[in-house]
Amino acid sequence: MKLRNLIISGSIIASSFLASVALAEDTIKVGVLHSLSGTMAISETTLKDTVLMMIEEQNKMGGLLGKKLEAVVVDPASNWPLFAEKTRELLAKEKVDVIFGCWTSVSRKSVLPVIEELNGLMFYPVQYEGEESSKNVFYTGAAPNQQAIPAVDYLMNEIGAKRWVLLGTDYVYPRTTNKILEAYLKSKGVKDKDIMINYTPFGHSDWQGIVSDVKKFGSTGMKTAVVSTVNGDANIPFYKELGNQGISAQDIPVVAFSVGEEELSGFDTKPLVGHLAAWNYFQSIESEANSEFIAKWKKYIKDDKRVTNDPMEATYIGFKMWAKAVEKVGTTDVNAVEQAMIGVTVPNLTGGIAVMNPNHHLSKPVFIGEIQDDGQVEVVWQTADTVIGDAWSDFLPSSKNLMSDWTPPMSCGNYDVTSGKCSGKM
Amino acid sequence: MNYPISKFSSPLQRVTGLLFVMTLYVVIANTFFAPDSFWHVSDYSVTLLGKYLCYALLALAVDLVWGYCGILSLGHGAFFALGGYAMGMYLMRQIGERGVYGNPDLPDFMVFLSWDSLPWFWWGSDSFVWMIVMVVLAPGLLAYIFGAMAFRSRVSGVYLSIMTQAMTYALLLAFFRNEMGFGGNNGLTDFKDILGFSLQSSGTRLTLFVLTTVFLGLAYFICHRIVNSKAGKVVMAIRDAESRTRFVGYNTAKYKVAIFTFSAVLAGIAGALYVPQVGIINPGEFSPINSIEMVIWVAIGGRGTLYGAIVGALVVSYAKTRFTAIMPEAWLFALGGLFVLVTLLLPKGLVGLWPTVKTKAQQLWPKEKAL
Amino acid sequence: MKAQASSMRATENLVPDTRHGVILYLENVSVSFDGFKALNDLNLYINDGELRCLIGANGAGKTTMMDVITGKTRPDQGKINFGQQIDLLKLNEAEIAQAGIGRKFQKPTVFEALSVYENLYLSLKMDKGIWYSLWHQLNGEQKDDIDRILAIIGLTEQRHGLAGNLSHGQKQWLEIGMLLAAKPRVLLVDEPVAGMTLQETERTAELLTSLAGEHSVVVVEHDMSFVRSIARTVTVLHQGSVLAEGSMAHIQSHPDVKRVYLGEEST
Amino acid sequence: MTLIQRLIFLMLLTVGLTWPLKAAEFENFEAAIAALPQADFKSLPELLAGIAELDDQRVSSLFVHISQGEVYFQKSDKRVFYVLDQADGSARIIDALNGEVSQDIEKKQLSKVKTNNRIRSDITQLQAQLNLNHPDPNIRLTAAREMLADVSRISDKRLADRQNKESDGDVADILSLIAALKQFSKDDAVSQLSALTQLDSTLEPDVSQVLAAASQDAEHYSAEVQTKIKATLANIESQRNLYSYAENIFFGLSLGSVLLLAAIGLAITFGVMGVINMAHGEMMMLGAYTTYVIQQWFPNLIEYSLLIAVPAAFLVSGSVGVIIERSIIQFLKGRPLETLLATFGVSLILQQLVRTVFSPLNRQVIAPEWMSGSWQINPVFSVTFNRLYIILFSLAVFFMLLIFLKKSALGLHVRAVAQNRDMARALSIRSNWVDAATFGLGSGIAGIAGVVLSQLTNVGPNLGQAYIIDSFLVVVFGGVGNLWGTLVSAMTLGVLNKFLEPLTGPVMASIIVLVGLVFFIQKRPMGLFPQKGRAVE
Repeated sequence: MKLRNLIISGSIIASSFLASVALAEDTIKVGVLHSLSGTMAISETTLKDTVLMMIEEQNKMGGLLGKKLEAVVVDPASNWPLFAEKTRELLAKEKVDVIFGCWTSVSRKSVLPVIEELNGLMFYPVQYEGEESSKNVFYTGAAPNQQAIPAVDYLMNEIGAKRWVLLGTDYVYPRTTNKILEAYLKSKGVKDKDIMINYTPFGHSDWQGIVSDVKKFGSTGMKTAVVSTVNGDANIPFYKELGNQGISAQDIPVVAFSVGEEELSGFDTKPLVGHLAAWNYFQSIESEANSEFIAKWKKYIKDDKRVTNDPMEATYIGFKMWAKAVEKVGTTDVNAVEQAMIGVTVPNLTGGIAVMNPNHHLSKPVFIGEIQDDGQVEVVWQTADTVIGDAWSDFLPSSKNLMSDWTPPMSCGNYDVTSGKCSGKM
Repeated sequence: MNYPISKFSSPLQRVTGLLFVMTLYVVIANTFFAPDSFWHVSDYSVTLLGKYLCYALLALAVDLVWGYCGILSLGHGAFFALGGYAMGMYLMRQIGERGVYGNPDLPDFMVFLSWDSLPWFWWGSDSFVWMIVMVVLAPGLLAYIFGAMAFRSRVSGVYLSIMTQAMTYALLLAFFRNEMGFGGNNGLTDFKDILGFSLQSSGTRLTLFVLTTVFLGLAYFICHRIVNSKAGKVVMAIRDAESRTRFVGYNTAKYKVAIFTFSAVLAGIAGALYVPQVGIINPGEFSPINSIEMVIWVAIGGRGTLYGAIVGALVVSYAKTRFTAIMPEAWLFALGGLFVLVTLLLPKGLVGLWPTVKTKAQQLWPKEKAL
Repeated sequence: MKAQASSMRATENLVPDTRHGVILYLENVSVSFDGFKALNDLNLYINDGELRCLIGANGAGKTTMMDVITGKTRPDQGKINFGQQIDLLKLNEAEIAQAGIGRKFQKPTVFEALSVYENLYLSLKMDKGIWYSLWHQLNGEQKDDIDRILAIIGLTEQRHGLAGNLSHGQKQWLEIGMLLAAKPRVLLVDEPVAGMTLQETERTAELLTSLAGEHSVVVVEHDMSFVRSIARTVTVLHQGSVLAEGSMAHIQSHPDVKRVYLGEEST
Repeated sequence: MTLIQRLIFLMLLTVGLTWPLKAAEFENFEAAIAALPQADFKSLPELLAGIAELDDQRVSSLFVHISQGEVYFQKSDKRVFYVLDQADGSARIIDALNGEVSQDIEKKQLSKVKTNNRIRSDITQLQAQLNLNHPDPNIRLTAAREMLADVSRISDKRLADRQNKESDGDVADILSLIAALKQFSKDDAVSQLSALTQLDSTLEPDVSQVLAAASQDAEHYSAEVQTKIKATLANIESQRNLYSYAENIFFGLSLGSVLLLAAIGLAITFGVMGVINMAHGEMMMLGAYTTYVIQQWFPNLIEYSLLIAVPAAFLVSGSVGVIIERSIIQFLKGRPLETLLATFGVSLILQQLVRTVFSPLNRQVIAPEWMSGSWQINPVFSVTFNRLYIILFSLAVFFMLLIFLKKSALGLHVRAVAQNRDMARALSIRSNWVDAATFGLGSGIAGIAGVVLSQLTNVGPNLGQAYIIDSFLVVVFGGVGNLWGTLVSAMTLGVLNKFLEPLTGPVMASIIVLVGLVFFIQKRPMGLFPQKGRAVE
């Protein structure tokens, strides 16, 4: 009996030895922290493949600083504490130089303390609620002002929407986005009774009642629009119900921030035609860089039907920027790369130039598109210029005084302009 | 499950002894050996081991009710999570002004949901003592109320299992709600320090790890005493023939409520120790799948033996860590296969394998054994 | 120790008052399951210290009667008293058992994962609260009790073996031993000799007869020769109520019994 | 234009019903078509308004094609074509001017005339004008309804003309509503009051909007009229409430029927065999993927795909079930809780298998035409076809299963084994075979549930997970081993959920139902319909 216990605890201890044996370092290690199983695998697997494709391409061009890039892929399995554990594994055990990863806000929040503690570097490629700026994270997805606000502007000015339904899954991103939108709409003179807010649980699949409520809300004669921050899995049943209850995009247009080409590829898009999506990238946008990227992707994934989407472009931009910054400073040292990142530019796939701002967010163009019956999204409107990602929303009372600037002398992610203090500094 | 434990008191000494040796070793190896030394145990490994041991404590709790009392709880994750939330609330308040919005009282998520003041149930959350009270009270009370209702009205078997599952599922949904005041889906995170010690320093980590082993050892000792006491025999009698036990004169509902509540408190303590080590607590811990996994640890280790539960938790967690790193695309095959094979081939779990191995070993190397 | 005190007090209050010589009163008891009347206005009195045999065809309500006395089934109407003053309908199974009514089931049920010794240990008459059980150690007197019972039931050698490994007959004996350990005032014994060898049956008959006097014993049995060998008073149940009661000879000559039994045999 | 008309017109403008102010002028259809390729989102509305003025047969079909997104022009010579995609992937290309099918033009050479929501909704309004005289009464009905939103768009004379000619009852009803609304907008109390009596019984939302607006307008509607308006509105409101009650019940039944389908297979494996099958959800997932595969294999038979998928899914999930039973569950007889663990392992394996074979992405399952749309019972109450069919289908499955278990030899054997395995074996029923068949049957029905779910939700590896807990709750609530209990419990939970939802929101509704269930089981530890008899204990 003693022996058995010994063997088991021995094997645990032995493995931790193995963990601590440092490997000879002749490659640059890139950590890939995307869920490959569990609920988020649907979205995140694609990003893992994108990073691998980028690494392969970079290696074909001779790697970085004369070294090959080596991907370290782990599976945090859509389990948030496991995200923290895997980050620690990547940084402490595998000693990766950079991590590309996370999709959900909670996974990012889970990873954040670890990555700050161990001074790692992470690129986060998904649109999110903002209200964050970490020294160790670069946010290449859209902040609310790069997606939600332009979309509402479009509906208000071009479509003439007067009544608003804000539908969301009950978690931080929709909550925050809707708070921002509510404040924004009110600042534009929309009354309380013309705003309906509704939250549903994750994976909500029975939309009959809510869609019927939306229909009633929209039958007052005033043009009604739905702003949807409904998350991934719940979207299909939602749109199906819309279609079945006969709500077309002409009656009540729905603009979604979480529905892109990839999600659409799993839909029967017939009932969706004309509904809107707001992103910083669409596959349908014609440019040389984009067609080249699409071709490369289809070849890499060996599937002619696979689509590209916004988080993939965000990953692409993040990767290119990181590579550029590393070349610039000639090292993968986190502090050096972090400083070098600010101001780095990379051409967008849709034309124009993406710039990394001192608040670790990108400047990007914003597109509004209508969903077509082939699952693609046709641009119907775009911002005249790129929009600077705003880490702290101006429409929330708690954050309107905060700003982020990681260049000296400020070097602070949440500087309070009224008190002149950098809150959260130890 | 024929384990006449009463005759062997030695597993107690073995398990506590091993825990002690391991703790001592980890402490020395982590503190005194150079990081590049072969003998060094990294902070990463310390935290990981600490996490495993929290799971082991949790498995112990599940085994106590399932293995000894026959109550298959598919809701122990709820008690674990409640203990975790109690700890998380305290840690959240310790952040104080260092939150991103610099609000001295309100946690960040409340600030950006524009709340003005703490909800009533956060009262006292900045006190360490209150936190300890809550770690025990929250899961204990829930288990007591649930148990008192269920066991009095003699809900048993699958009905009980499904009800515990419904309980944790309802809590999962409730904690997902942002209005609940527990941070919604994101839960509680970004902790800074505990009792003034930084959670990021390796000293604190090591202390937490040592504390976990101490609690595990203590819990093992108490559980061992319980199952070997007369009350423990009664509990086993309930498992095998509940109505007979009643006719012998025992109020079985009371015994079940007591053991269920005690087990929930253990699970809560495990949760409280887990949170500062992994740095986050969120509603995902309430997920029914998690609770099923706990049962599986016990089944794999060997139900009805306290050390089996510990072994099961360690082996499965370790396998998960390794598999997700070695074969990220296929680890579910391996894990699923493991579950199937163990239930099919090893009804007594891994520790049930031991007698066979011992006999084989004695046949092969009779002399070596004599040494 | 407060729990201990309170439960001791509870047990003390449960001493039956048998000044009228009757220990168990069942008056006008009816039970029905989905319209089927298992007990129909049953009246039965068991005297203190007597050995009573209950016979009756399948479905006559024998087991239901035991269920009703031990609290497993609640009657739709009627009164069940233990002694003059204890209303059994207000107590639950465990309390009834603690008050001194022991029961042996038709199918032997012992705690298979525990040893023979532990089975008896759990059955000893003592405070059965949790807190008390948690700290309890056997004292000399209790050990003697167990040893004595082990000798009576002939399982001294198997004392540390698991109860699950016993033979069918041995399990029956163990269960009787468990009853004895509880020192009950009333023993309800359901088909004690089913599956026993002739020798075992004889020993059981001896044992049950020796118990009467100190305890009241109610035996339900199909084996008529066994009943004849032990019975002083026999009660015949039919369709949930008492058909006849009296000595074995009286019963055998009773016209109703004849009619019912012959009538039933002919269908 | 009267003052009122002008007011309404202004009001409509402000609320954003975009009626083009300017219309381009064209000589003829050919000239208009030639202008199409140059148009962009801004100029297209004017251009279309201009086209609508033309008296040409071809206008209507042009509008239809534009709103379908089927209008293209050749990049080289700007000729305009309609491109109709065929089911086999090819396209029929038709010249917009002469309607001839062109054989020599590839779709690649063409470029699409882009439209957006605004243009499509313009077209709908323009079409309404044209379609009021359409020979098809259904199209006339839609057009008339569209008119109802703004009755000023149709002149009194044209309306009267139309009313005289109208043969269809439904359309005539709408037309008289239009007439009543027109009368209501007149500035004299008598006409207003007489119009109100006509508007009293209608549920058209457009009418109640006009009434609601009028009730705020003391200037044009006298106090007497106001009282009448309020009474009318209250009447409409109470009717609406009645229908929304009916709607809730329908939603509840439809949710209940989904729960029923998901749970009924479990009721068999769990209730009859005592196996806690955690892989039950994955059996549904397999059924849903079967639907996907069928649609991939027979792209021409989308309309029939579900009919093919039902037996196919039954076979696929059923045989997987049999394999699981033979390879795992039969070795776990009498250890029900351990079947939970083993089948949980199986569910992990199946999920990952699907992820490996089909990729982790959701797969697209197309809804056949007959499954989409809704049955408009009245203007405020409609029933979606897919939900309706699902309710009927789930009941059909339920009763077929019931009859099967009651009448067939296998059903008899299943029940015999469930009640007393040893006795059944003694009667030379091959209990092993019966077990495999039972498990296969339960799994097969789960597969059928998967086909239905593919019409409602995502077809992805996590599909099963979402339903497994609910399924168990339904079975336990109803009483294990009782199929009728499962039916009642599924429908009760569904309706309860839907009645709570408007009061508390969907999340709280689920929580309340769950907590209620926990309390219920304390009261009735064996569910709604407990199994009876001695054998239970």
